[in-house]
Amino acid sequence: MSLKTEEMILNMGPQHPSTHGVLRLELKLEGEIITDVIPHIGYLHRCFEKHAEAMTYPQIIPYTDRMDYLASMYNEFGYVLAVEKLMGIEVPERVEYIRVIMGELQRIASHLVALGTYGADIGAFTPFLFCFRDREHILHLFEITSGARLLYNYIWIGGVSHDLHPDFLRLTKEFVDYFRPKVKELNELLTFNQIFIDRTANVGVLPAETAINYGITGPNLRASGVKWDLRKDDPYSIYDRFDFEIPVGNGEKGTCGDCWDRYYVRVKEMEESLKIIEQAIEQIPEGDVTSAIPRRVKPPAGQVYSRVENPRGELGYFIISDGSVNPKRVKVRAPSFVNLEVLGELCKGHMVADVVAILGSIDIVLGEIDR
Amino acid sequence: MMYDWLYNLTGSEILAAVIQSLLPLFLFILPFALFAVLLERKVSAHMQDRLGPMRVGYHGILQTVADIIKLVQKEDIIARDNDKLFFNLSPLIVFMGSYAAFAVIPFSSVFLGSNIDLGLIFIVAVTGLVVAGILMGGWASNNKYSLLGAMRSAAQIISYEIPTMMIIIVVIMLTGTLNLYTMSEWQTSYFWNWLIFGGPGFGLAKFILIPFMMMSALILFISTLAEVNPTPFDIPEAESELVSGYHTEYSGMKFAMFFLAEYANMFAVSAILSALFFGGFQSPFGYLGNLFNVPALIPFEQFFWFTAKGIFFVFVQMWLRWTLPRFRVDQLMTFCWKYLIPFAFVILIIVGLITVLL
Amino acid sequence: MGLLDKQFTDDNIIVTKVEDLLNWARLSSLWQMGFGLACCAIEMMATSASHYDFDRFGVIPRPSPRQSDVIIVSGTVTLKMALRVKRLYEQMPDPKYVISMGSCSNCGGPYWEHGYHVLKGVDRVIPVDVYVPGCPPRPEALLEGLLKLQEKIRNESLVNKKSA
Amino acid sequence: MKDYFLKFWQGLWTIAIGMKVTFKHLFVPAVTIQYPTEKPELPERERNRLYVNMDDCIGCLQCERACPVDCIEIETVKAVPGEDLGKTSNGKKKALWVTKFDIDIAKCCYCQLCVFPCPTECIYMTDVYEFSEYERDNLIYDFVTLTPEEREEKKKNYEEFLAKKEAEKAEAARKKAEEAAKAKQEEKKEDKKEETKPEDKPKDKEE
Amino acid sequence: MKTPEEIFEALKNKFGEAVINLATDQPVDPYIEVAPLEVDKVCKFLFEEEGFEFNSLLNLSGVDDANGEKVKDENDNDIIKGGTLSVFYHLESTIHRHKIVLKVSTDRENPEVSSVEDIWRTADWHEREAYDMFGIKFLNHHNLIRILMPYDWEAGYPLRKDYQNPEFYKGMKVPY
Repeated sequence: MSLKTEEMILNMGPQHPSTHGVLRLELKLEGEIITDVIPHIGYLHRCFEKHAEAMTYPQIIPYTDRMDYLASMYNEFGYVLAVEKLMGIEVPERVEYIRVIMGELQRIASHLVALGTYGADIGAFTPFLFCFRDREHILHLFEITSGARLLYNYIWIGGVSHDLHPDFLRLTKEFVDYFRPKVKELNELLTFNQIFIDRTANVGVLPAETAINYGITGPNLRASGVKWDLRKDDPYSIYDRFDFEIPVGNGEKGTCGDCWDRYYVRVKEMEESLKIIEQAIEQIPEGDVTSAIPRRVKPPAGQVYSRVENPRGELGYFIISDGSVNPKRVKVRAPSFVNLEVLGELCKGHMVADVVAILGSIDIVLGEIDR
Repeated sequence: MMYDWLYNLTGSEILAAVIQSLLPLFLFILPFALFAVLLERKVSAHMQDRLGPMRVGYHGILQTVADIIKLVQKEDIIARDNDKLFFNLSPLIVFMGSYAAFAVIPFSSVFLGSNIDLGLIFIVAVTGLVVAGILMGGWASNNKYSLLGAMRSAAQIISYEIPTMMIIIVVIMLTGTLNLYTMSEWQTSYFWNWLIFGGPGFGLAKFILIPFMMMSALILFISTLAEVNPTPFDIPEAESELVSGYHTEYSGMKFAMFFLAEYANMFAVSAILSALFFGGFQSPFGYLGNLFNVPALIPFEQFFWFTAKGIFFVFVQMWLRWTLPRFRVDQLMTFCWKYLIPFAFVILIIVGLITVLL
Repeated sequence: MGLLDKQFTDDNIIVTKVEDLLNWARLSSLWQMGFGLACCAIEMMATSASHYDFDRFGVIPRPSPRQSDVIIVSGTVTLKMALRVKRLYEQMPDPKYVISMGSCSNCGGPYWEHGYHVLKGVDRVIPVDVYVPGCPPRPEALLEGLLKLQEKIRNESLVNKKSA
Repeated sequence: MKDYFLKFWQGLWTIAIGMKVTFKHLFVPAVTIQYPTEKPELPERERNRLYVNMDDCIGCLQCERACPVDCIEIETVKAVPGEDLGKTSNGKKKALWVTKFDIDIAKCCYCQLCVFPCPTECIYMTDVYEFSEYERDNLIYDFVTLTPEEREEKKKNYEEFLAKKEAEKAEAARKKAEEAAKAKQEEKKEDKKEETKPEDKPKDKEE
Repeated sequence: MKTPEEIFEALKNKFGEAVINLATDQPVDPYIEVAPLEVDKVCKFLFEEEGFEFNSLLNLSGVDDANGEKVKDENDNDIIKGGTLSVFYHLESTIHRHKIVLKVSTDRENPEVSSVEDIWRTADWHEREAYDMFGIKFLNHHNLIRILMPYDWEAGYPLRKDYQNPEFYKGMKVPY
């Protein structure tokens, strides 16, 4: 006599402690086991592309900040590279170094939030607060230079808005030395904790081929063993001058490409970013940062697709300009938008608690998904 | 003791018995629960390099008083298609279940709820009642998350009662009595006479027993902890998965009852553990009363040592709560069935052999 | 308000004394509903982190609307989300307050002109008690908004409800 | 069997390390800044509330054009030649009365794009962050230093000035038209004598 | 590593008139124009062919070319009649490390493009977004519904240049 179990639909609704913002997951459950997950997005659709068509090129930069609000320095970096590629502007050396330092600091800050909220999703609340405490130091660095804590409008087309603060380099050096033991402490507290390993190893395994077919990029792709990082494979700006490794998941605690690998790749990436920042601080030349900023930005008619390695994956800007001051169309290839599609496939056969673990490990930001 | 004194004060047995069993509740446990909420927030704050409640009274002392008065003012929402009877009954049963356990725990040689011989069995039975309350609450809130939370908590509490029972049998084998009061008396005052160090009296048995007693104390602590749902085991009200488990739909005073019941349970667990293994109200270094031969001082000293041990174990629970991530439901079950029960079983057999041979 | 729905006729000493106590209790334990929408949610999380510590004011993030007193609308309220915000507000038990945090929830913020999917201000859906400007507001600005809300609760009176 | 005990031992060991970390942090002093009592000192490039120093503002509308959110509304009135509007701090002569300059700080996205193009640097961002309100409308700041009557009066006397100029222009035009008409009458008198093309002359007069 | 010209030659002689031309006039990257209803065959070929193996679709974006003529409709807001909507495909091969851009243009009145969803799974949401924003219907897409806008939004397709805001949506005033 087979027990007739009727499928239960559970809505992890737009307001839920662990959906990283406003994402609705429609889970089809058999008891606790999940048969299907359908993500519903669009709860934070703020019409970025419509705004981009109504603004001049420099005025779009504050809006690019608000797309992936955890890594806004890198959004500006990507957008500005695209426009400079279209207009063929050469940027002074000092600006390139400032952009790399700011980008890597932003990568550490974004990973800290990702790891902190991931710990909170699994249940450990203390690492969440440790990560935010360390992140405050980075926010202070951004604040003394650009004036804002979270959304900066700092990197402009052809340069940066302010030169570095006089004691910025000293404070960054201090931060790098302060932060290395803190990563070790985070590892002790969470990464190698047996309960955490049980909760994340062999959960949500993403094989390499499906990752590439789904267009997954960033730490999620590298955790599945594919060594693909735009800073090395399609170098932009001056990343080819620094030597740093690309951490790749190798199934240390479970199969390769599971939640634990995605988490651990981000921890090692933070250490790599620290190395880049140290090298950049030594080699930064002097010079004027606002010399190459054009008075009026009026690119020639044409289209460009340029991409950068955002902390969440490959962030691409596709800009079509018709020669006037406003762009005709700006399409953003948001990494989280593409990474979220694979959630349905990853969660089949897992339990409700695992959906939270898998969603946390993909590390999505809703501002970027809904644009 | 307290009962006779109350008896000749009031003249009727029933009144004396009622007052005697109510005393631990109002005099000690309710104020302790209020204090424990504040202690939890302060401990968790300082563990996370922050300060915790500061602005309400000096260093946040009145914080929980403010919480309770605010919860009294809150609107008591009962949704239209809730199961009214069970919805209102559930917090009462959970509150009752966790507070009834204190009737049997000896606070000090003089001050004791009710000195019944079946102490331990009564405690296990009453904490079993909490499961019924949680199931009622989960079912009656007519909310998918609460139902999931209630199902999980039923599985968890019932399966963790088995290791608790096994360890209690081990303790009974050694002490020969179920009555908590005689058990505390038996472990006389100096700490090497405590059961965790093999109980009073010298001899080969005591030294062989020590490792097993430590293991069984650990297992008892873990399994009674699992019945009270702090973080490593807080699957029923898993904040990040099930919104807040079975008490999602509760607001106002009903939620306050769940809230206080949880903290009372925390103290109950640590009181049982200290009564069984750490000599209940016995002081580790003998009594000042005997030193200055003022016998009236002893009950107060015992009461002090009892609360000191209780608060220490409550602190250990909070310490665990703010460090460890959360189990998944099936891992919780495998941990209980594949690790705790086999270990408890092995200890049961070995201690049985020791008591028979030596 | 739950237990005290009865109408009071006039202000006498007992009422004002009890009133201060009730107001003090309500304002010193405002349980916030953990409800973040966009960039302001990150600043709200930073406020409850170690550097600025919401817990000092007695504010705990509660996951479910049933146990929360104040809903901090932090981020852009889009049309699709506005219905949910309204339902969440209705699910909260009665003495409830709303802090609208950030330009987007104050009046649509940077998206007021071309945002076809953005609700121009959360006050079109739920009544707002305190508007905290900023994009995103600093954690101290949010704390100052909370202090303003506490001031408002302090001089609320039982007799004429929600007069302040 | 071996990994059964190994996992049990590893579980206990890693939990113990984790607890050591949190216990160590019990004695680390808290990093909290107690906001209402100790206010943090902010860096000087801080970007919070906008402030406009009105006596430097020459009403050039640069900031209004640069703002992506269009939250600055400015109305200016040309000054009547006789009036003296005083000088800006760096000595530039002011020519426009600014009768309306309000910034809707609720809409502002604090991006500082308006500060850079300002020729006299009169609009800049202060580090005041405590300005939350109970009413949404108090967030619309009006920076003009003139009282409302003065603004009306400025507008009024500019209209009068315009009207006066119109009147003069109209008069001048009328005078010119009369001379032209007189000149035409003399020509007509001579033409009547010579009687050449009569039909095109009336056409000129009608234009 | 194949240059766009080689790819264009290979496609030209494989598909003939389905592949229209290789536009290299505008700055930065050249793109190949493909007929709208054959785009899935071209992409299948590019995905499986030995020398190409474009195994990752970077980006699929709808564009409103707004090249129709402006005309006033009944309540005097201008509507673009005629003209085309186009879709850009950015493909890349992680094996050979080369990239190519395809462009497809359909007419504005009933835009139809065949879906590439079964070749690259990531195209599923990109196409739904293009449908949601521009109204481009992707043939045999398994679940073509709106993705960003509310599911019951009937006030047209927002990213078209001639989009007008509806006055009310479920009792909430939309314009400021």
